[in-house]
Amino acid sequence: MNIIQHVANLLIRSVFHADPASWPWTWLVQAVVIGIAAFLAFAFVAIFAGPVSWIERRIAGRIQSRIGPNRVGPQGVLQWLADGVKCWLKEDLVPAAADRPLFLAAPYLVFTGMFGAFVVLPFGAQVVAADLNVGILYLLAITSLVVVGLLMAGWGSNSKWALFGGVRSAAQLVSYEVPSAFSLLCVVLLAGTLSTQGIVAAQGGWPWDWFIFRNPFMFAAFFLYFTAAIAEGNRTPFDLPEAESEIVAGYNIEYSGMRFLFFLFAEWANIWIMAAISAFAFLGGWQIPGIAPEQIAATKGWEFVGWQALSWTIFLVKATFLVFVVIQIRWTLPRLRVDQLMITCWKYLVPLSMLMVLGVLVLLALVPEGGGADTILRGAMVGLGLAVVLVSALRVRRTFRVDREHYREMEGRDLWYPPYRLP
Amino acid sequence: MTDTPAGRDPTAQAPLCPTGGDSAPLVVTTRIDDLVNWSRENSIWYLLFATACCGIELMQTGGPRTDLDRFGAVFRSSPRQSDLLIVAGTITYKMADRVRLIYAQMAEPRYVMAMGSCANCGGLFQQSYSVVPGVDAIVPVDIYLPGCPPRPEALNEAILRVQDLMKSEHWASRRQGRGNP
Amino acid sequence: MGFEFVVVLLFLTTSAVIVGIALWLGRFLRPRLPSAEKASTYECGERPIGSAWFNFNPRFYLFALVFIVFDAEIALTYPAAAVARRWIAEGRAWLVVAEIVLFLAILVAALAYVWGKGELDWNRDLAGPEEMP
Amino acid sequence: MVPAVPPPVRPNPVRAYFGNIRRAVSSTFEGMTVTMSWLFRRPSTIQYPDRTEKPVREMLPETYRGLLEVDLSRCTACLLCAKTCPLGCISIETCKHPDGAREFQTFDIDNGLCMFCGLCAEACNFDALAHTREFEASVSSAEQLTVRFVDRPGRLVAKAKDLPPRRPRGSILAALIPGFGRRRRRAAPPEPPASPAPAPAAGAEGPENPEGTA
Repeated sequence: MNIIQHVANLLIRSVFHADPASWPWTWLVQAVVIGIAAFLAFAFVAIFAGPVSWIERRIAGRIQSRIGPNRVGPQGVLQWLADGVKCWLKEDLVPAAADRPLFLAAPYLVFTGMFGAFVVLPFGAQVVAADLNVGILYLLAITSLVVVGLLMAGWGSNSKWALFGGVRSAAQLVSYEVPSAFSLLCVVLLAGTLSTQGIVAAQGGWPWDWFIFRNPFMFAAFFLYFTAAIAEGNRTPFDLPEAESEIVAGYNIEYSGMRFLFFLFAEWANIWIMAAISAFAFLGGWQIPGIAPEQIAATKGWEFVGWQALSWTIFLVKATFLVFVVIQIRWTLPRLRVDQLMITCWKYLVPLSMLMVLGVLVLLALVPEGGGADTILRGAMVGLGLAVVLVSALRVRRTFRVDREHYREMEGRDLWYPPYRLP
Repeated sequence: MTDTPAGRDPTAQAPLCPTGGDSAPLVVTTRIDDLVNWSRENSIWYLLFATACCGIELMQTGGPRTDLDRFGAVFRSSPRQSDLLIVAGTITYKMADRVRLIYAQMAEPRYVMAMGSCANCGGLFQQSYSVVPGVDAIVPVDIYLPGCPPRPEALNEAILRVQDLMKSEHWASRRQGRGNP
Repeated sequence: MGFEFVVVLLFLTTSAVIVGIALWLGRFLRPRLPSAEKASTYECGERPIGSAWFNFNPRFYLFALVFIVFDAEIALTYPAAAVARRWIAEGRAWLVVAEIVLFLAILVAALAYVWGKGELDWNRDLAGPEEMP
Repeated sequence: MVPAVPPPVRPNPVRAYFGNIRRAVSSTFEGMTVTMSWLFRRPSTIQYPDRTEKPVREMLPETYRGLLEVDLSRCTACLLCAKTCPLGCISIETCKHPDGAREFQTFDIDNGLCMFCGLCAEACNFDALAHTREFEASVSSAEQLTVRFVDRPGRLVAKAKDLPPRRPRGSILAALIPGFGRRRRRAAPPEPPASPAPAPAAGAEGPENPEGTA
């Protein structure tokens, strides 16, 4: 039974002292509860998307050896609020030449497409707004609504820059839909269900239970999905729809004030969504190590709430870590050219992700789950994951040390500006 | 200090946006003003508009040493989304029409800063047949920043002065705007 | 299951309503000073020449077509993938493997065809080199 | 006939394909580690205006040419600076007194026009006109761009024989324009024990009696 029905029934029993099954106003209470849930989700998006923009600017600052916003509130945490209020109070312009209905409707579609994905995201044990049995298909479908919105914005603006931004984004998003769908197909093969909660339930709390470490093909599929997801979120290095050097601001060039803010809003929230999808499809979602979901469901009272909170935290930590990776990729890699973008998708990601589907399928048929070969594969993949983490940590340390030597050399020099800051 | 130009004293400046004096300063209005001005002054998105060497300093100001992002000031490439037009460089008569159009296409509230001698009064090219002697002839300028070109820190200070300008405004009167050029 | 889709519908409605309310409330707060120049299309300070609704590169169209083929195939593969695990457990592994491999083979053939025709190269000379002046 | 340039070697397409994948992965990995290492370093930003160890003005190089200032007590009104200026941003007017001395009418420097080339300061024989290290000069109206150095009527032109010592650079501008040191007052040192006071509070007490030098 759905958590929303649970809450509604609880309300009806405790507040109205009626039987939910026969009471005539059950549907109304349920609708109100859904509305509250949607509003909570919106609050989550707002509260998340705002600070993420601040975090991104701070991280970008550190990567570029500057600071980033640090004046508004303590360390600048309220920067997003200032930006939001200012954009809200800014004039709203509609070009005279624009296709007015399309132009005005585009932010709605973009925002709705982004927001609809939150319905099926499994935040914690039993906590999902609607556990659709076609969850993954629904995710792929509803996020495509963003493409329609961007295309409408680009076409409706009647500006050459916006038009090219719009069609580029459409071409890019539909192209990268293919490898991301193939990568998620691997997950569906392993989980045997399309429901998002089912996918999480098919994994476990420990890393060797995660799908990413199931076999080498899943390991590769994770990175393929992550790349495609970055491209679908219009993030650098795939942010061609808004490449300033070529098409000024892309599809949103004619938008000002609040309407523009909704595009930004959807962009930030999209990072979160793709990180969350990667987290629940490949990284075990909210699964708590050592505790089976059935054990959580069996607990009562505050213990239940405690486990719930823990599962939420685990999911949020995983997703936030991936958000951080996305941000770091943005400030690391240069933007691709449009032909490189298409070649990357169709000549590299699509064949490779097909190969991964085939590999996962063959391994699924040949290697029985829980057998010796399965254990060896999982162990090897966890080892590989650890090795990647370790090697990257060592590389970071080496880069850091080499540069510190350079800084040390500069330290004694007589410079008119303050000497280089030592790391 | 009778003869000294007292104009630089911020306290001596006339109120930039007369309220019309029709109502007593209500607490609520002040609070709204505080919030609105706070959000505006901490989120100055400036337009990428650089025509000459001042543009190099403008880019430099966004760089690591003088990080404008600390004040929430980032560049936007579309005038629809930017609050501040920094005219950074020489404006020729041919360019003047573009500057005016770009200013016209900015969304209210909008501010203009003339950066460097060329934008202030034509500067080095004042006698030239092709250079506009001062960008204030074509768009209303809020802040003049001398320098040829100004240091990044000087631009930073000018941004702070734009913040002061925003602080002194009233939301209700700013809503009427200052008209189109 | 119907209830789940009601939830989806209400979520989507709520988000649209939130956007609408935010924009509608802003109408009373934001300045509004329209002018003919302000409503003109921004083209980096130039006055726009003609409409932006013109013919653009047909590459976009080709990619859209290729995508539709792929996406339809993938959507059809998902149900097969969802039952793959159960069928393998039931001992009908060959059936589901053959089914998905068939789907993949169609796509590989399509991709190979498109690739071989050079349709995946963005910078393709549509007129052909010898017809260029 | 052997071609002078050998035909380009075409790489094996299959090897090139997998080589591309390998390079994409390795270069992304390399880049990620580099940017990650930057997260552990201190940013090199100088937090103008108020979070610097010392005012930015004092960090500028010796040869930095900031706003012009003139010490009228050393100025003989020889007009060399005005004639040297390529732009004519210095305007000096004097008039004769009945007793033979000369009196300043105007000594204006148009900062908006000035291009900070330093020719006028070089031409000045008495070290009266000099560049300071002030750069905080943004104003909100075009008239304020001109700095008028004649602070009171009846200011006499100095005689080259007996010149008072040059007042410290920047002090004249600071005294002349009360709002000028605004940013300086905000520039407080982050930790108090190092320096006793933020700065000699220019302009905080208003102009400190310019007549004393006449």
